[in-house]
Amino acid sequence: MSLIEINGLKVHYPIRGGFWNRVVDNVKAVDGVTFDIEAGETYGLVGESGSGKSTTAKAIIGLEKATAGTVMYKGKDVTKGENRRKLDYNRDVQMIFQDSLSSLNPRKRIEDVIAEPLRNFEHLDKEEEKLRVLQLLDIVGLDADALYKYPHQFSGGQRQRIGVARAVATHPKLIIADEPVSALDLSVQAQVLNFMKKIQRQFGISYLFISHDLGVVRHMCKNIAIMTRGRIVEVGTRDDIYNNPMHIYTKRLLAAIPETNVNHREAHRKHRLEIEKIYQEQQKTYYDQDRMAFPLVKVSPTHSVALPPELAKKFEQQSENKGVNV
Amino acid sequence: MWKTILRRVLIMIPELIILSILVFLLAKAMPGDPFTGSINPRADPAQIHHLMAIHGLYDPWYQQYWNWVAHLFHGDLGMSYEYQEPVVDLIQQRGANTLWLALFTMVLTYGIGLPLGMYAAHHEGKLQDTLVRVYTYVTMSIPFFVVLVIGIWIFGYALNWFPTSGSVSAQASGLGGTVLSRLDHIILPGLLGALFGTVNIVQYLRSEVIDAKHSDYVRTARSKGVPMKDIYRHHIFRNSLLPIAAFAGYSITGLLGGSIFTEMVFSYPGMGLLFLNAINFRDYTVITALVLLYGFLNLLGTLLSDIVLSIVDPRVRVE
Amino acid sequence: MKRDIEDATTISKADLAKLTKEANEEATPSRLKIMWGEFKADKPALVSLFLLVFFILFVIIASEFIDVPKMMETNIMGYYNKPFTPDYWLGADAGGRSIVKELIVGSRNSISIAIGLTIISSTFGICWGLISGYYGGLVDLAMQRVYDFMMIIPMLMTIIVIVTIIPHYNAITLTLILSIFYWMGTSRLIRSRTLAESQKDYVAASKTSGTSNFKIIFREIMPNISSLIIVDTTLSFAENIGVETGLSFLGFGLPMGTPSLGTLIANANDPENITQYWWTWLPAAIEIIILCLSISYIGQVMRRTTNAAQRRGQDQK
Amino acid sequence: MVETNNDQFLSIKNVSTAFKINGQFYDAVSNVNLEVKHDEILAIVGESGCGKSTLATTIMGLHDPEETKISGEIDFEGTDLLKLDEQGYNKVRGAKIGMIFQDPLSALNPLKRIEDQIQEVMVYHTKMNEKQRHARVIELLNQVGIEDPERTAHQFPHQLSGGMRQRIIIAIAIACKPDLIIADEPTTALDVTIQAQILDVLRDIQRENHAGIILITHDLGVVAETADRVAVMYAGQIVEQGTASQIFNEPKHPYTRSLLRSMPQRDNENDELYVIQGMVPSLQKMPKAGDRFAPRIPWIPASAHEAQPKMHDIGDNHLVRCTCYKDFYFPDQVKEGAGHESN
Amino acid sequence: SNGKSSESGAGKHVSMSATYSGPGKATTAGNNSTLKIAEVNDAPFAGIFAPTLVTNAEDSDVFSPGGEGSLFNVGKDYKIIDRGLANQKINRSAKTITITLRKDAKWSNGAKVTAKDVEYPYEIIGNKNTTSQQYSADYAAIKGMASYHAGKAKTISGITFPDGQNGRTTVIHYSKMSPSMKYAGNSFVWTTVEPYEYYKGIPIAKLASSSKVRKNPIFIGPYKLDKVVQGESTSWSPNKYYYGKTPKVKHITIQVVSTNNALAAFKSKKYDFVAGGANSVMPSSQYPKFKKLSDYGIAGTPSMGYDYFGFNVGHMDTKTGLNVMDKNSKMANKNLRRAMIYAANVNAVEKKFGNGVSWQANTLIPPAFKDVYDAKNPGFKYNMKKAKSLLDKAGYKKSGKWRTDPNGKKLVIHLGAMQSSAATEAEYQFYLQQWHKLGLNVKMTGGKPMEMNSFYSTLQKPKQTSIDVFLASWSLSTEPTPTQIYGVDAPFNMGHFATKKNTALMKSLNNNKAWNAKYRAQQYKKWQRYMNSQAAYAPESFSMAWSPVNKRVKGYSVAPTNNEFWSNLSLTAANPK
Ligand SMILES: Nc1ncnc2c1ncn2[C@@H]1O[C@H](COP(=O)(O)OP(=O)(O)OP(=O)(O)O)[C@@H](O)[C@H]1O
Ligand SMILES: Nc1ncnc2c1ncn2[C@@H]1O[C@H](COP(=O)(O)OP(=O)(O)OP(=O)(O)O)[C@@H](O)[C@H]1O
Ligand SMILES: [Mg+2]
Ligand SMILES: [Mg+2]
Repeated sequence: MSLIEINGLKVHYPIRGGFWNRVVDNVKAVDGVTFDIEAGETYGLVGESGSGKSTTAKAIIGLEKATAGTVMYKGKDVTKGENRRKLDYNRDVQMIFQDSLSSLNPRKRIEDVIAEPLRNFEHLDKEEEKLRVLQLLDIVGLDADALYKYPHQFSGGQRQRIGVARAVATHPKLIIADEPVSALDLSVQAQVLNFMKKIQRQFGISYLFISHDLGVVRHMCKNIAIMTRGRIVEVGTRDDIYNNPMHIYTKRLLAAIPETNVNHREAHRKHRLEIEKIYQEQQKTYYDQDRMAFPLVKVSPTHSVALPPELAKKFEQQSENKGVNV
Repeated sequence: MWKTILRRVLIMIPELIILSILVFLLAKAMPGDPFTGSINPRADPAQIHHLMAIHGLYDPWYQQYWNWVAHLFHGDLGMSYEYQEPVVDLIQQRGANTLWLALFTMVLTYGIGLPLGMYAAHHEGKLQDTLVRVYTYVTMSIPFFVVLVIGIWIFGYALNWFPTSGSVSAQASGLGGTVLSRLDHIILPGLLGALFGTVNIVQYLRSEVIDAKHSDYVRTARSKGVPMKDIYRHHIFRNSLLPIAAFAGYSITGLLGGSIFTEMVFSYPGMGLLFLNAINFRDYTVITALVLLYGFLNLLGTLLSDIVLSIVDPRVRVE
Repeated sequence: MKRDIEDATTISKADLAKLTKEANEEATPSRLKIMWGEFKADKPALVSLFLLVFFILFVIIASEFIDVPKMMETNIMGYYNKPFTPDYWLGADAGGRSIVKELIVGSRNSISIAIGLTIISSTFGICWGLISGYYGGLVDLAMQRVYDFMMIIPMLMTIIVIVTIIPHYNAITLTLILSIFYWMGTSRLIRSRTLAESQKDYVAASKTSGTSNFKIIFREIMPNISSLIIVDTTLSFAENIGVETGLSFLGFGLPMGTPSLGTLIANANDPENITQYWWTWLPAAIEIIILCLSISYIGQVMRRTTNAAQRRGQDQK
Repeated sequence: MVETNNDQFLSIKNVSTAFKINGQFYDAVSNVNLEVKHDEILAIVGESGCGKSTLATTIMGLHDPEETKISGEIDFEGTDLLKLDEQGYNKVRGAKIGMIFQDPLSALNPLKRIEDQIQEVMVYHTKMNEKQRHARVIELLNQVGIEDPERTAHQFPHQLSGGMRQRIIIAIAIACKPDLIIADEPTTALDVTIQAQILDVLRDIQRENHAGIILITHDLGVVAETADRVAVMYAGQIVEQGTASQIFNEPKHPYTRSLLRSMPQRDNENDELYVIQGMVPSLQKMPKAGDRFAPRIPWIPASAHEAQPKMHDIGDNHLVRCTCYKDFYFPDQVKEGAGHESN
Repeated sequence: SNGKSSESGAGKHVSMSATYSGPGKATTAGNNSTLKIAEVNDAPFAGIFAPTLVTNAEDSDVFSPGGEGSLFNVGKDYKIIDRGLANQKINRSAKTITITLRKDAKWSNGAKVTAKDVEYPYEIIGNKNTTSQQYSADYAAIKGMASYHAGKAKTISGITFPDGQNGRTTVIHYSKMSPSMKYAGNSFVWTTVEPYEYYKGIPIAKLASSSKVRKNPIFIGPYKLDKVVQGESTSWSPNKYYYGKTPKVKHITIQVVSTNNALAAFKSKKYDFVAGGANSVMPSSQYPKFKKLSDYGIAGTPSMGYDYFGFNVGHMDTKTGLNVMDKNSKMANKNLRRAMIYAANVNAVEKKFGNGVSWQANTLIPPAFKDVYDAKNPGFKYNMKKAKSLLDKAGYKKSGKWRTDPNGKKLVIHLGAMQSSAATEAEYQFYLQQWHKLGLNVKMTGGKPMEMNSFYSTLQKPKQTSIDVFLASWSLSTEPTPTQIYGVDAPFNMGHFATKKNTALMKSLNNNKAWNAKYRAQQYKKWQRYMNSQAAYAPESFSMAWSPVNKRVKGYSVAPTNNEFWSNLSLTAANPK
């Protein structure tokens, strides 16, 4: 059984307008997202800016109210507040944020930052608590002298590791990492990614890893979902996505990744422009009249794509399994 | 745009209604009545009761309120008991005086405050800047009325440069003479008021200009090869003046509040002085009308600010 | 799972004392200390601070030794006694009352009102702003309507009307009345900062750590805007000293017989008094100016301190 | 690749820029030598805080003279920019050198229409009339790939998306067909797809105008895709310089090599990423002498470093600072398995 | 302006001349210039010119060059004499008064003054919907007035015009006659005219707000109004239709100046003198400073008002409208009251603050009324010993710090007084201290002086216990009959003092015998002595009505007999010197 199952999740923000300031429309930030995360895996969520990645993450963890859909955890729907409380859900699911500075309260010492979830979920005495904090610091490779310092006294990479320490404090089963390294320099990014992997190995944590950097995602994740305009357009293993992208959007995204091999850059560029051309041409077919993606269709046991109806029919006939519908 | 304004106006209505009820009840709760106070040796108390009855002062409050509102819609704010005159007329006379003074003060305030604030910001950190800031600190630390009193003493009495009471000289004749005389009467209070008003503007503008000076779009303009003085003109001032422009509407509140002090010290027959007198005479109709009017003006001020802001700032402009 | 953490690290209970010591050595000084350091670096501000603290203490203690009803008794023989005489260091007012004593007791009264007003209105304004800004949505909308309404009320006029209504008003009722009208500025400031602050990830982090809203508001967000609160409170304290004096000047402040800086300065509403009996009002006016100046000076220093802190905050190290 | 004609029109000689911090001047850029030719893209890479932007703004002459101390020579088409007065500089800025900034939202005046902001640069550097300027604005907007130029010209910055805004900034920078375009992290705030488009636009423009471009970035991918020549900066100094293929195919300096190695790549999917130990010292703590990168490769003996590291030409204009590159090896390359874990 | 002091009442006071004439001769330049008069008042004037509708002194003051509509000239003691706008003839047996206008009486717009103009004020005052506050019970003595006042009759039947409405004669028929009718300011005969023709068509209820009353009023006096700046100033020039002496000064302006600014304004020579004449209310505290102004002389006359102590000794029966004394009230004991006055040491206060223009009063009739004022009355000279013994005798024994009432119960007395200046505040405190010395626990009602409105609304309640003793002032009209304040049915009898003897004494002031001036004066003095013996109301202070007058002014006189105040003025220079 999966650790957590997200089913048809929708988050709509009302747009107010008109004379009486009524709700005239919705921003469909997340519009029917379905995927499962297995225990101990890193699940990648990729998409361009504004595609609804963060909103999905927030809805899963309960920071944002879901408009529709369910998030099943231990057989209960945790989009409901009382279920979250009953399950101590926020002890099992933690979050790492993109902006390490803003995610650490600048007025709190590191000890208090890391101890915050401990104080809420595990009622340790003062000594035990301090010990735990020290241990956590050690795990993320920080010295004990960090204990009474303030967040701004650390570098971006160190801060991000403090964020990891806080997230790990309550032995979570799942950590949602929303672009944990996109604000970091290359070498620092490597540091944080290494730690995340290490901790995962040690504690068997699952990650929902959100990023728009396909290089990083490839490095981190086994399963990947590509999102655009609030919907998932393609889900699959790393191999499926990188070697056999089927949705036009995925292809375009992959083509846009800068190639570090200088020698092929003209070829790469040509390839990208070709894809771009195809994308412009086929946009109409790959999205419905509301410019939304179509429902997902299973093209292989691990690989689902939001194909246009004509193409989808082909695959539906091939596989007895129905596509995971939105 | 018009819709936004209209919506704002609609929101104003309940605020005005609540304000009017509040004001009315407060006025009613004041001790004494407008007639008993005027202890005329020949006034007959029976006559006073009679007058109270005529004016409906024995009715329950909601009925009095309702009557008052009904009259309000006919542009009738009632009669001033003290002045034996329709409140509307009274406020028209006094309101004009206050309006002139307020307008003049405002013109002076901005006329002095804007250059001063820019000057300080332009010379950020230098002696000139320090001097301006010392001026703002000191002015801010002296209560307004102390400045008024000292001002009237020095320039009104000791130096005898300006008249010390009234809004126009009794001797002034002709249109030109009257206008000049009126101006003569508001120069000193206007200047003193402006002395105070500028403090906010100077501080605000100074920090706005300094912020703008270090902003990215100024850097962009510099990289375009625009000379600094043109950058000041086209970018920095323009962008810094925006919040100030919006501030103008809100400053009405301050001006009106200050008018009570100014008019008292300068015996300037405006609405502020009228209010103080009305309080002493328990002239309810005048009190209610004035508080309501001032509230309404405050409301207009905020509305004005919002509108100005939505006109000058494309970011909040609503199509 | 608990064992996992211990497994993954070599740190055990035995190391606790040693590590704590290490940490303590490297501990960053608290903000209070930083602020204090900032004051020490700025001599005029330090002088202002001492002056203010000393003055407030002096006034409070000294006025304990003054028999106020007796002091307020008239001695018509001392009518406008000149200053610098043995009985009247700073002269006397129309009632033959010693200006020095009135000044001391008056300062105590005025400062108490200002302090009371600042505490009440700031506390209210801060809570209002925090709650309104944190919850947002409908709560915010409703609270903003109230705020809007309060803003359009002509404050001075309404206060005057209320003061004339209340039959037996005194320093406390006056403070309460004033408090009704002096929280809005603070609340607006706090609200807008809270609004910005609640968007920050550390709030989200606290929520996901299971911290209650109440705690988030007062333990997480409030400390972060504490510099703003301190600066605002200091500056409004300076402003609030002026409020009472203004009302007293108009004749609607403290009742006669309760000395205050305002009633003393109100002696200056007669141009003749200004020059001839200058000692009746000038000391109070000077005192207010000095008080307000030093308070705003202190406020400025605090503002600078917090700015520096922000700059430091952006540094990597 | 385009033929580069060999006329160097910008040569930066021994430029240092120091900032005043607590009354003392500290070098943020020290002794930088660079050349830019027509039709070429010179990329400057390096981690955050190494002085890339400082160098760019030094070329543009945008530093506050009271807060900075600049020395050296910036020879631009025969004149030393550093000797120009404000008036003289204003003739160069915008006209001959255009600059593109990182944050496209704050770099545009929120209260001015796009059209006015683009026109402004022409007002000061051309004799075009209003009509001609408008025509040019439309032309420029087309050039940077904006679909509905007439409409966009009348809009305000907040009404545009990040990618569009960045295009506007580019339009401003190229409005007067400058010889040199300095692009300071033009795509960092953007998505990959938009980033690719912007880079395309930049390259097209360069071809059209025969301009030289200084492209500042910390994204090695971007460099690899676009740059003709690359300068790698570390702690205010250039540590390696060469053509793109020299830098990516045969990196020499330990810093360059470490950087390339810490990138997640197809072939290290399941490995640990390489981590450069330690951190860049802050300006005040920068060592005055010696190799600035030495503390971060402690396993290389001090003897391998030069006392006063110099740039060495190792052939084909491939420049490397310090001789240590000769002795450099990664720690895991000797002792198998025992990977060095940085702090 | 002489500094000599004289004794009148219980205190010393300056005696000043009612007239002032600056040095030098009047010049044409002077007379052609503008006479600048200050109306010292803290509020703008309301701007009602219509003697029947005026409610405050400022309005009368600023319109006074217009003659205030006065019908009669007055002589000594404000007795009505001939040669004014009209003459008055009293016919006691027919119970009529005949008012005959002079032949050349004209309004400032040239219209004739008619008999209807004499009658019209009665219609305004008595009208059911009037805004006038002048109606009082005495007017009911005019036949037909009661039913007109009740709205039952359209006209007042008791006022007739023997030679027609446009003639010169008006006859008023009374149901009873009073000797007070001989004096201006009595409450039977209204002593001004109103221009009926001019006002015709304006409902009486709307008269006060009409522009004919406020903006373009017409006058019968020496000057006509050129301009009125509402609330601030009036400007005048000679009225060519004036029947009397031609005025010499060509322009007059009267401008409002606040009390606080007055001295400074005079110092900078902005004004020639203060408006109000015999009613001027310049504060006594400023007198010494004004006296020091070298370019100004001081002229004044005893004021018609006085300050008094009142004691709450009863209540008003709301059914009968009569005041009733309560034997058990706290202040019922007259020795307690007398002791308090004796102990108050008013003299000390007045010496300190009165500056000689306000002084301790000895009776309840001010010295302005020379004939009836009891100058010999000793009043309540400070005598603490006597005060103490009075209390001891009456059984107010000390128990601890304070005296108790004769029954041994705790006694706390509340003083009610109005907020005013710092000096009056000091005064109240001083009285409290004096009473504390006497052993009485006297406190201020509410702990502080009361705001004027609360003060009067408390006192005028039919029954109240929050004020036991109060300080108030009263101003008489030019006719001194005291029934409106001390009468058994008088609402202003706020201490509710009512004895048979008082009623009888006051009746005797205006009974048939009182047509004899000597008898009347004698009864007045008797009444004054009686009031002091009861001490339910006790005199506090008298004062002078005075004004600084600039050196350039000649012919300034506020003597009551100067019926041509304005025409007698002339100027020696073009500006105040
Ligand atoms: N509170 C909100 N009210 C209205 N719209 C919102 C709100 N929050 C997010 N949105 C909109 O929802 C969409 C998805 O936002 P989200 O932050 O989830 O995107 P994202 O994929 O995380 O983008 P990024 O890569 O920029 O972080 C965006 O179009 C955004 O404008
Ligand atoms: N005005 C200034 N005053 C003092 N120090 C400054 C100033 N501007 C930059 N610095 C410092 O100079 C160094 C170089 O800064 P610069 O902005 O050039 O780096 P960068 O390479 O552009 O970094 P990034 O990739 O973050 O943009 C940094 O350590 C920075 O802190
Ligand atoms: Mg996001
Ligand atoms: Mg940079």
